[in-house]
Amino acid sequence: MRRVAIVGAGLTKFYRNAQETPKELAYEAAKMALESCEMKLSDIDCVVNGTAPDAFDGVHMKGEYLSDGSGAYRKPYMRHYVGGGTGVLSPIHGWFHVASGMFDTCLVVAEEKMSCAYPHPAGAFLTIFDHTTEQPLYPTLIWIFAIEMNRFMTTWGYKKEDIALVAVKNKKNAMDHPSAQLPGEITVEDVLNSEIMAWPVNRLDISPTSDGAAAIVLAAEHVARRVTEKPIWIDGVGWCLDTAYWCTRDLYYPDYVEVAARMAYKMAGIKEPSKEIHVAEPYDPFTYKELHHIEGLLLAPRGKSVEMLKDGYFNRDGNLPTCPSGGALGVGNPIAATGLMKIIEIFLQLRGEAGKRQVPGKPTCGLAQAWGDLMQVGTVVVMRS
Amino acid sequence: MEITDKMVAKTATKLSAEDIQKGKVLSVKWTPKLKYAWDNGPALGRYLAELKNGRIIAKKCNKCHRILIPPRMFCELCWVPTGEWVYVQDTGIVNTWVISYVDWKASRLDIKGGVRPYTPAVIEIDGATKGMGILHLLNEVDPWKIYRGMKVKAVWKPPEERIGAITDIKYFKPIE
Amino acid sequence: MAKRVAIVGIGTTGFRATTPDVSYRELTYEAAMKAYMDAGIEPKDVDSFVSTAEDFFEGYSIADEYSPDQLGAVLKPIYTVPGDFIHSLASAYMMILSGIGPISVVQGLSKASNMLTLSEMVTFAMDPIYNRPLKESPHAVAGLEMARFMYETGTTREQIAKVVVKNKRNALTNPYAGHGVLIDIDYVLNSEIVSYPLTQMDIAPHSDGAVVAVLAEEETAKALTDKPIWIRGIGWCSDTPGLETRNWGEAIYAQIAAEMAYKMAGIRYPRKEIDFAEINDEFSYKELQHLEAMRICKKGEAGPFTAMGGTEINGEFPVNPSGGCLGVGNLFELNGGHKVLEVVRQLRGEAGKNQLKNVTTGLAQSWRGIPTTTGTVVILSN
Amino acid sequence: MALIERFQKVTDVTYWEGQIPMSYIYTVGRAGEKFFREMIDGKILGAKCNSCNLIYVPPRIYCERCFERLEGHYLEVGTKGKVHTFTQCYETYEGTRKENPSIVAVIRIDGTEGGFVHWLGEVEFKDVYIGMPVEAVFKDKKDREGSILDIKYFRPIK
Repeated sequence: MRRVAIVGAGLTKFYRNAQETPKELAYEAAKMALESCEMKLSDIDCVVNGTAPDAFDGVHMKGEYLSDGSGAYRKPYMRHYVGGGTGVLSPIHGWFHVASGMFDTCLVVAEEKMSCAYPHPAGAFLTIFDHTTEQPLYPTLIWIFAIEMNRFMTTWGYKKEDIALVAVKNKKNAMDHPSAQLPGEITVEDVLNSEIMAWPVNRLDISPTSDGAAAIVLAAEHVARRVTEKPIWIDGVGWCLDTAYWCTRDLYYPDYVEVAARMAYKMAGIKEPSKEIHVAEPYDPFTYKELHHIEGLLLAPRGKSVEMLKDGYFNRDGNLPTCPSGGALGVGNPIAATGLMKIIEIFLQLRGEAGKRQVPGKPTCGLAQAWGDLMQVGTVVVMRS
Repeated sequence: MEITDKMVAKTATKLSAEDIQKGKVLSVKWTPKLKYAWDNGPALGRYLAELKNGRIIAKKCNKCHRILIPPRMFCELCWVPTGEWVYVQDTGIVNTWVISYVDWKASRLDIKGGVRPYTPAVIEIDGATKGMGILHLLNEVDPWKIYRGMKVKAVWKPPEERIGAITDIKYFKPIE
Repeated sequence: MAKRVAIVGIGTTGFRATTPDVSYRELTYEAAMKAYMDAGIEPKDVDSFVSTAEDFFEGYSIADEYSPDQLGAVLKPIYTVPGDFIHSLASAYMMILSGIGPISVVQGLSKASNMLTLSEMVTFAMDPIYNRPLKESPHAVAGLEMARFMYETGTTREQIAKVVVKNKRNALTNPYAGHGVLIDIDYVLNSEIVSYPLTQMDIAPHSDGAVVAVLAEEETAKALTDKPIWIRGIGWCSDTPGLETRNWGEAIYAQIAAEMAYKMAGIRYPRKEIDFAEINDEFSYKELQHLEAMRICKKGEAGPFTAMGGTEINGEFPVNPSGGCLGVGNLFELNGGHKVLEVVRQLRGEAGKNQLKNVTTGLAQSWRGIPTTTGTVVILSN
Repeated sequence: MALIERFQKVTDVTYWEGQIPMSYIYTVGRAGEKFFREMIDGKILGAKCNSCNLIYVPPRIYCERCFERLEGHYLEVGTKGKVHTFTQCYETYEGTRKENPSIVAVIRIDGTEGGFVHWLGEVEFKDVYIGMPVEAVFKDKKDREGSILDIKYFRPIK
């Protein structure tokens, strides 16, 4: 197994409605990633693409459609997905390409253009449910989030006003992110008073639907050392899927995240994650999800994450900053691109290039995580400078 | 700092929904017809047929002894073919639930106009192994008075209206 | 490359136009059970899984959700490649080489019969701005490509029809194939024109089925089986997706993918060093176009070579002894899976009446169908 | 076999019908916006990549081969080209049989690597050949709306 580094990154702005076609969004991110490490398309050996359901962009076999914008012209090119976990699976999939010795460089592109879908992008989530036993009830994605949030709250006695702090923290962090779609200074009351979507989920508990793309360049060690002085190493990867029979699982705890995290920690040689990880980007499509995931990642004891949140433990200047980027809640959530945005945030934090968002203390080990499908996917990447 | 600086550059163009819908920028419309008939197979086929009869059927794994609902031809955990069919009750308890003010298209329900919020729940079915639940709707209950562990019972459509579908159960309602 | 990887088990349901008695779950479960038995393993022994699925072929958004259960992959590393089965095979191959673990499983499925609006779904893959508004059938794209291929190579309509006759006949003696039949060239030439010069018989009808393959790293492979089928070379490539700028006469994607696989396998003269091939023939002319792209035939040679019987089961270079997509059925993202299955059966000497003599190296190639320019190649040896 | 039981009677076999009920509106993008605005004026735009020395029609913001940015390199390419390949299609996109088959062609716009997949008109199918010079026929200006269908078809140059 060869050591693989992230050497370049690119990210478009995230908007509710972007004018660019999905191909153009992918190009903007990919081009920026190449320029950031002064590489040309001809320096790239292979391309991987992460993008979630075709029902957003509205093109069947969306990976094929996106290939030229992703820089795949006449190159080995492969798409992968695991729903919302796709963005963090993307560097994992790219990592195989390089770690296996098959390729020296890999361009990883993630894109989502959700605004194409009408009457609302949320409609595309109807068809993630079992077509025979669940879809006839016309479920929506918010239902399963609310169902899970309710179970999470009931188990630990968490309160909505405490969980709302996640939105306050992330939207504030996003004010320093140039790509952010929904940054802002809000209060817990704003979250609680925002309209109810599906109790216990209010409007401000939810990340927006977005258009956007992200890209990174991966390189084998000998190439990485040549192109940059600050390679960021992918030292641990983990991913897994739980059963699709989601109603048979106890939703209070994300086993799928823990299994994925343990796999990544083992590979990275991490024994005490809460001490060894300096900065984390857990997936936060909904407020409670960040806490749910922090517990699953073993970064907080079960049932203790809210207390730690209230103590400022996860703030940008806290003991373990989480979502210093602003996360999906603040920066926006073009599904696959969000996961890769989180990878890019850790990349910048470990390089000390996160500008106003830089967490103090010169972090050297960070983690990004995403989640998806019917509350069943965990994808985790551990990175070191 | 270079990458962060570049992100400030124009990489995408912000539009409003009106810009698109009112033609300020050009666009193309398309409504695909994406229709399917999915083979039920023996497990779901029997499940739906029994729903038409007003009964809920599950299947047992002879290895872990779980009684599985919805029924399946194999146990996804033991990974062996499942054994006998088991009728379970049309009652259960609420595991977790939602009070939804939106429908699947994210359109808001007219709550002020008197529309009752949707109250979907995971319902653990009596007779199946504890923790085995299905997604269904609750009704005939004040949405704000639903609680974990609440006992509920299926309200069936009249036999002549049943077609062999999960919606042959209209919803679940509380029982005392 | 330090480690070698082999296919140590493979299972299938076979391929039929419809499979009304089982759901997609049971279809995969059956193929997986056979594959695990073939490899002598249980799912708990598997280190990683890859499934192959495209949303609108399955009728789900993010179809990967429904992949772990029927493979025994719950809470295991698994993800989905919306590509060809051979893409997934390459992923599994790379996972093994990356040290994720010595055993990896690849799954592919076709429930094509469950798609009621198939033509519309394929149209939905076209560019929404420049192509779709014309509302032309995806088969027009095949017609355009076939016409240009014939123009550039001088291949005749009769030579192309011979592909159909050969493949559908081969399928008759393949128990897994769903569309075998004895017809002659005239029958093909006189069948209804769909998009000139493409006729109804030039188009592979679709089939349902599943294939699951078990891959293992060298040491494990040798412990598990005395008939490992080694992956010697693998390649995949996407040309431009745009209809406006693509090369309409040649299959560049197949050429680049094959050269990548040849390089890995150390093959310089494919026609000599490879014994037979299973090649994508979703449309009859595609078999010839792909043969030429992969240097098995020179440009313009594939047609006459086929007409002379060079690609028959007893020919100089047998192509699609299984019956190909034309005889087995178009399986969409599973097409590569069927090709790999057939190459493995041949190399193990398990191909029954269609068994080729003294074969040691075979090539499986696939293409992702209209409107794509994406292809995959894998070279296997016993 | 893999299942302990299977359907024993064909009358027990059932299926469940459903659909993916979505609609879409696609913005034509940055390059498309320029292209179609010019098309309303009866002009066809391409984009030139100077490093690869080729012209894309329709124009793109990027060269897919070298990733150079092509915005700022848009140019008019005229409305004439040649038939690169052609077909006569008897099937609708819904998979049903057409009453009147259409002639569909790939038209390479002269001097470019690109062009159109579009219809041929004012010509009999038997008279079409690869290499045939053709030109774009636009809809009446008042009917143009910035779509690929603003070109009615291509016709042979007499």
